[in-house]
Amino acid sequence: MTEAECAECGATLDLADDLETGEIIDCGTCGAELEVIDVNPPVLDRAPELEEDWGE
Amino acid sequence: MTEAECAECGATLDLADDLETGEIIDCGTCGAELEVIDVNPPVLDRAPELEEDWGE
Amino acid sequence: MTLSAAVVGGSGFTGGELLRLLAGHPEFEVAQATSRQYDRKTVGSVHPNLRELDLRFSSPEDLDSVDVLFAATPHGVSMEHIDTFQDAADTVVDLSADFRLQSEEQYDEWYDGHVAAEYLEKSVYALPELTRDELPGADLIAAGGCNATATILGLKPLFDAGIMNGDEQVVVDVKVGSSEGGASAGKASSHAERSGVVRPYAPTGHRHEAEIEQFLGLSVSFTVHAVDMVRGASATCHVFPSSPVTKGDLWGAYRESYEDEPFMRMVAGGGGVYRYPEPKAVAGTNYGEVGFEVDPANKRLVVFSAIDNMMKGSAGQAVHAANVALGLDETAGLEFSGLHPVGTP
Amino acid sequence: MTLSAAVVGGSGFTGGELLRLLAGHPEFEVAQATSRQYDRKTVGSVHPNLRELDLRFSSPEDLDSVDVLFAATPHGVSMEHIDTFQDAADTVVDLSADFRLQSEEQYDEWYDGHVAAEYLEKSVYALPELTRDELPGADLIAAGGCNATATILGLKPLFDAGIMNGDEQVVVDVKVGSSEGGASAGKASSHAERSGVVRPYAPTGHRHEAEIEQFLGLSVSFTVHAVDMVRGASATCHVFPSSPVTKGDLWGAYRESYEDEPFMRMVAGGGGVYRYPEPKAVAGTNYGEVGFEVDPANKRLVVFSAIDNMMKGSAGQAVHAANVALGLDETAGLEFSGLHPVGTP
Amino acid sequence: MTLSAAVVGGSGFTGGELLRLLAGHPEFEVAQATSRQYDRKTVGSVHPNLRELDLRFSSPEDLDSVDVLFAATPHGVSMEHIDTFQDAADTVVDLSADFRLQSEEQYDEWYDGHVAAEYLEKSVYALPELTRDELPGADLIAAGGCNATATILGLKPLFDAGIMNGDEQVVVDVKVGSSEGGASAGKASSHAERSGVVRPYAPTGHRHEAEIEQFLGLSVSFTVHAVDMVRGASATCHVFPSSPVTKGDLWGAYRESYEDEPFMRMVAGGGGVYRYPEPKAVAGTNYGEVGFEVDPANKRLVVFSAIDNMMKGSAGQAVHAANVALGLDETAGLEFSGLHPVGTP
Amino acid sequence: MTLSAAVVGGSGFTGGELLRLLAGHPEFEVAQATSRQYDRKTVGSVHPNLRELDLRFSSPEDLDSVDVLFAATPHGVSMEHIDTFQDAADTVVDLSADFRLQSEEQYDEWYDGHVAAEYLEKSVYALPELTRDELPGADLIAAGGCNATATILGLKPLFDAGIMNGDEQVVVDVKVGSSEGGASAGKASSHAERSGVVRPYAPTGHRHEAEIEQFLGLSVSFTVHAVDMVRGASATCHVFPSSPVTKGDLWGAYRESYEDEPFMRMVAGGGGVYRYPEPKAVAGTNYGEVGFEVDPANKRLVVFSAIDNMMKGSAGQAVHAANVALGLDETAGLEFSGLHPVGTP
Ligand SMILES: NC(=O)c1ccc[n+]([C@@H]2O[C@H](COP(=O)([O-])OP(=O)(O)OC[C@H]3O[C@@H](n4cnc5c(N)ncnc54)[C@H](OP(=O)(O)O)[C@@H]3O)[C@@H](O)[C@H]2O)c1
Ligand SMILES: NC(=O)c1ccc[n+]([C@@H]2O[C@H](COP(=O)([O-])OP(=O)(O)OC[C@H]3O[C@@H](n4cnc5c(N)ncnc54)[C@H](OP(=O)(O)O)[C@@H]3O)[C@@H](O)[C@H]2O)c1
Ligand SMILES: NC(=O)c1ccc[n+]([C@@H]2O[C@H](COP(=O)([O-])OP(=O)(O)OC[C@H]3O[C@@H](n4cnc5c(N)ncnc54)[C@H](OP(=O)(O)O)[C@@H]3O)[C@@H](O)[C@H]2O)c1
Ligand SMILES: NC(=O)c1ccc[n+]([C@@H]2O[C@H](COP(=O)([O-])OP(=O)(O)OC[C@H]3O[C@@H](n4cnc5c(N)ncnc54)[C@H](OP(=O)(O)O)[C@@H]3O)[C@@H](O)[C@H]2O)c1
Ligand SMILES: [Zn+2]
Ligand SMILES: [Zn+2]
Repeated sequence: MTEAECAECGATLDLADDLETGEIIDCGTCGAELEVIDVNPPVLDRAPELEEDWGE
Repeated sequence: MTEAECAECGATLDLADDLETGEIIDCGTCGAELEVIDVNPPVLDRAPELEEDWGE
Repeated sequence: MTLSAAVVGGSGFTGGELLRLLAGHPEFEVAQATSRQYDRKTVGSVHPNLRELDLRFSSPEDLDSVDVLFAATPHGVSMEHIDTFQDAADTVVDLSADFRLQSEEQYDEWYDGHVAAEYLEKSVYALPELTRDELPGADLIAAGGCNATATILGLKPLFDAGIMNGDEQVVVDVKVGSSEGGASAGKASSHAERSGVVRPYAPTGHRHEAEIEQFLGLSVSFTVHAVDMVRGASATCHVFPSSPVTKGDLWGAYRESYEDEPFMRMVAGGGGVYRYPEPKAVAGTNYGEVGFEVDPANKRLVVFSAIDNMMKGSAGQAVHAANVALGLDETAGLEFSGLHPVGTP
Repeated sequence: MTLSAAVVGGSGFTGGELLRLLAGHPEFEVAQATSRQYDRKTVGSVHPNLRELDLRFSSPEDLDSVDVLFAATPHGVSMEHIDTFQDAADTVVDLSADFRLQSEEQYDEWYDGHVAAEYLEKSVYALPELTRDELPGADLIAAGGCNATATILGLKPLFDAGIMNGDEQVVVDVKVGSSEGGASAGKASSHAERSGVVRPYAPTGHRHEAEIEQFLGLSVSFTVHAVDMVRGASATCHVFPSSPVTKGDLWGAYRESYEDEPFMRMVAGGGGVYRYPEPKAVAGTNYGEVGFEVDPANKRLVVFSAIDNMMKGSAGQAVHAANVALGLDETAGLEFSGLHPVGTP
Repeated sequence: MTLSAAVVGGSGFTGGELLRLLAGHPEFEVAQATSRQYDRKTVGSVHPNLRELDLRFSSPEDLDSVDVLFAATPHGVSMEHIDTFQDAADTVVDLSADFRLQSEEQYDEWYDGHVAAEYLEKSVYALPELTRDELPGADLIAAGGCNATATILGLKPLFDAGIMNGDEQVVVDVKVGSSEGGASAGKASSHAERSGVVRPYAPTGHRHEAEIEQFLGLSVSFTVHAVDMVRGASATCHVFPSSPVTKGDLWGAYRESYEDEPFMRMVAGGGGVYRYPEPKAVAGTNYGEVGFEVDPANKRLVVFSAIDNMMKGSAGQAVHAANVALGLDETAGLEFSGLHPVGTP
Repeated sequence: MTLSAAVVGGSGFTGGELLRLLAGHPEFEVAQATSRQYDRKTVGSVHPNLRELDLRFSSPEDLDSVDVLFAATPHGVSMEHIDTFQDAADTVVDLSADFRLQSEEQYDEWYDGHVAAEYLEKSVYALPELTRDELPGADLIAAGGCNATATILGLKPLFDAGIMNGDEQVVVDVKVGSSEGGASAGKASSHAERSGVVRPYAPTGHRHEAEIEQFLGLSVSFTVHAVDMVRGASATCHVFPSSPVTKGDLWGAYRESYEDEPFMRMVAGGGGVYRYPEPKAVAGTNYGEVGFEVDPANKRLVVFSAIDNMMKGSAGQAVHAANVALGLDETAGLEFSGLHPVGTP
């Protein structure tokens, strides 16, 4: 397990070891979808939003 | 506490001591509304239904 | 003693319900929840009521070794993976129809061909009101169909008491909520189309007839309507018994069968607003409500029963059965008694 | 030619519906709407869809002289005032059960004693699909019960075609909306309690059985459930015919009976989201939808029918009958075809 | 005179509404309805309220030549096909956002790049309460956004009367039904997920702000919530005017602006159950309801407005505008006044 | 240790909720539930979810001596009986507005005259997120108003963090369910009229403004809408802060205030279907959800919060406060985490 900081809310995320670049995970605190930009050390950035997915 | 049998479902009801004739109570098992016909010993009979109370 | 549990199909509706129940269960600890679509995402991102659960979905390809594995996958998935499931866990509880019927012939009559038919006669149907004695120690437990459960619970006391013997004509008219269709909804299940319907979605030939026939030895005329609720299944059984029956006879029969059952409520007349079984009164709970009325003019009995399809009709029944199978307190993790008032759960 | 119309009970649910229909009707002009509670208030203060109508309620004590008087009052009111009504108008259309049955005996069997029984045999039942030939010139027209209407419309073609003769066993399982209870709702009809129910509100012995028996010569096992909608009645008739019937036979029968009916739609299978009758598809309209399916395994037919209880089931039926009775265009004022999508009307 | 009409996107929600309105319109005849998915299927197979319409969908590739073409397609489609549309019809009415804004700059600010920007300044916004004078003879008419329409109708009288000038702080809190999302619903719009929500679906930055700014010269703080209804948009505008206003001033302003408008109702206090604008009171109709209240303690006005998003908010507005553009009776085909009672349309 | 508890007003909505919570609470035993209307009837006859509770209502005239008395009566009842209540129990928790405000002046400004004003300054407001330190040992606890609670929970972190100081302009637009009106519903609350509404029921001047002002020192522009749900209150606070704030600042503020709170969830964007606070996600629970978004173009923050009015908004808050007051485990009896999916609870 490694750690990284959520780009949205600043919470600390526990990350799996086999994380891959480009993967999208969500923050357990704020739910933001985060893209893995780099793995060693891990860097996360906000993933592009898919507004249109979401009804209306 | 005295006991009486529900006229609807046959379950045994625990009755308060200060029960009065004419009072309506409901059975805890079947929910039937029962009228106290006599108090000593207690006798219960089905209370007249108020269908129209009940929507539609 | 804490038992570890896995839920395969944890992102689905009944899988989420299992996770909720297991997370709140005094004897279980959730070790794993699988999802292919949401692999690595938090469970709370799919099930907002489980945001407090510190768990991420993982792939069904990598199953942990656990004490109990619950499978909440579509029909056909469990039968394909049953050997893997049994390798991963001593006790497997399946929520699909894959192991509900006892013989390959029965299965073929109603479904499409079984790839693990050898398990059919070993599996135990989960409904404890029906199979309490067979559950202790069972390896493979098959939770019942929700509509079948509602119907069986409604009619069983009449068989127990000899009021029915299986030759009667019986019409079962069922009303169900949208969660019965699972999380992968099509156009007909969109809010705009599905709201407010009284939609005859299985006019005839519903597969749950098979389970009813297996357990009650009764062939029923079954019709299912979708109505505007999310949770709930309500079955109205119109029964034409061979000899006249009184309301008192019925109370006798139902009290005999259910008075000591921890999850059965009898509601048959009486006063107040809730005089007969009502799905919203049991929403979120493992309770089943049954009620009845006689119609002498038509030589008919009417039996009503109401359950939450996701609880007594699947996930709750599954946990209840696991409790019995593993010798735990029967009601552990299933104590929630429901809400009042409540809208359209 | 413009005919003047009065609505007694104009503040109620079906009274409001009559006002809406008459206000939009090319041949009618609304002269009066009565209410005791809202005397002198604007009609729009009760019925927000009628704010454009420049009319105030007046007392039922002072009836104007009009061409047609519609009475939308609770059971028992019309029979008391029928002479006054007939003095006020040449044609009286009553929406209550007071004049639906043809004899005092029938009435006494199902209701409580009639004070104007001499009118029973003179009155004509409003449903034009049943009584079109008797309506022209009728003085007293009795609109049918909504649940009876749904049932009769569903089963009538089977009688017309000789598939049924009245000896069959028939279970009718009905689902209805809250407007059936009228505007004076009690505790059981509050939003909090009534939302989301599948409430068996008439488990047995519903009075509409009388109308069905009168017109079809059939005794039915009738059970009515309240479900979460405001408008709509959906009847599912489970019929056990004496000899086997095919889906083709059914199509033949229903087309024969209804192909030329302006307000009947046949919906029986097919594709898309709406495959069987659906109350929300006819909400606000005078249409009735009927559909059917065969269940050879159980020697059963299932017939579905759906109406708007306030339209085809009362106010719409009343206006339709008045159109026929007065020689107007049958569909005048009743052209609204309904909405799609629509939620839970 | 009968005008021929085509609906491109006839299988969608607003396309279906257009077909319903045009089929019931005294001056129009529906010549064509397009759909790619349902090509050759009957219109009634998608829109159950239009089963009586004897028409099949055809491909948008083969457009007939008609008097008026209505386009009810997603954003971006009309701008691509506008030349074809104008070849097919003298009058084009577009329901999308493609031609609502007047300049390419505005469009680029809120949307993604326009491929037919030369039409932007020629098009006329459909809302007759705003543009009645520009509509006669217009070639290209752009129906407004539903949430923008609700807001503009609510605030316009305050500008007309000089109570607002565009510098005020205004919060607009909108509640909308699921039909706003159109017929191609995703997971978030399934019945199980979408039922019962109060979902902030556009917390900030909704594109309809652009239309409001264009017509009122006002920048608004806009937030949209999805609530449990299918039809309806309700906008609550919280306005902080620069000088104090009385309720009497407001009545004066709104009566001045709307007293002669055939489709505007003022509902602001009073008695009964319906005291302020209510979407269900206008469901299925082309009416807009507006109301208001003053809050001296907070130096605030509150303005409520309610429309049916599929009618006044799109298809009804489009037909209304076409009526004005073509010199027809303004209310032709739009007379339906709505239902009472009605559930959650 | 088991504490005895009484509920005065046990037949009402929040009274029933208290009974449910106390019956499932590890440290409480329900000794008494009062009702005048249902005196001697079983609690289960009114609250169908409590059929397992072996208890009958008794008269509020004869109060048992208990450890804790909860009063769930309409405004004005508790102040009249407060001495009797305090005689009967060491700890009194009142759910009405009678003891929420701290001074008679405040009370008179918003309500009608207090008959036991001497208790006002002694009582402690129940909301533990606000008053946790004052609760231990309190004799008289006043549970907050549901709409006030939703608002205060939403805005408090902004004050804690110095983002707000009380001078800001704030619009609070609230959406609530029908259970807020209690069990004695009038005509406007009937199912037919109340279904599907977006009804501005308190356009201005709602009394809960008083509590907000008392605790936050903030005057808010408050408007409340009734929407179609039974349980739930959702507050959208539109805030215009004096200096710009980023989403990161907000996360910092809310995490600081709520990260360790057992019943607060932060939901502010992210993926999935549930991206912002949603009443149905907390229905039946004591959780509060808060979320937020920034709108730089309008110099606005939008804060969303959602609670179950009968739980966090009253009965749950009351039990939570009692837990704190009596030194019990803070979450005891309040662990239910809610349902997914769920319709319109
Ligand atoms: N809903 C009810 O009321 C109800 C009642 C009684 C019985 N049941 C039965 O319970 C089962 C689950 O129903 P549901 O309503 O919960 O369905 P659902 O919501 O559609 O969920 C299905 C779950 O299975 C997973 N899944 C699908 N295909 C899979 C595969 N090939 N391998 C591994 N995982 C797979 C899905 O997740 P991913 O696709 O992300 O992997 C999802 O988590 C069904 O057999 C159903 O008949 C349901
Ligand atoms: N609702 C349905 O779906 C439906 C369907 C089929 C048939 N029906 C029948 O239609 C009739 C009306 O039903 P509804 O649902 O419209 O009822 P409702 O909403 O309760 O309205 C009853 C109306 O009658 C008036 N009224 C009551 N008592 C009266 C009296 N003694 N004298 C004069 N006016 C009186 C009431 O107004 P005031 O009290 O202000 O005078 C009110 O306008 C009933 O007979 C019902 O069985 C209803
Ligand atoms: N719904 C509302 O309340 C509302 C309110 C105001 C404005 N609007 C606007 O009205 C328009 C239609 O909305 P809606 O809700 O009716 O949408 P919808 O239900 O999704 O319908 C879209 C229609 O367009 C057709 N279509 C899609 N892509 C097409 C293409 N490339 N070429 C030709 N036809 C295409 C679809 O049919 P096929 O895919 O079968 O061809 C369908 O008939 C949108 O621009 C929307 O923003 C809607
Ligand atoms: N509903 C909510 O969401 C909510 C939220 C926050 C706060 N509150 C507050 O909680 C309190 C209760 O609200 P509710 O919604 O539960 O109301 P409710 O459903 O109307 O119940 C009121 C209860 O009080 C009893 N009662 C009424 N008058 C009484 C009297 N004079 N003496 C003794 N008992 C009396 C009633 O029973 P009998 O008439 O049979 O005696 C009933 O049990 C109110 O003060 C309300 O403002 C409610
Ligand atoms: Zn985060
Ligand atoms: Zn009993």
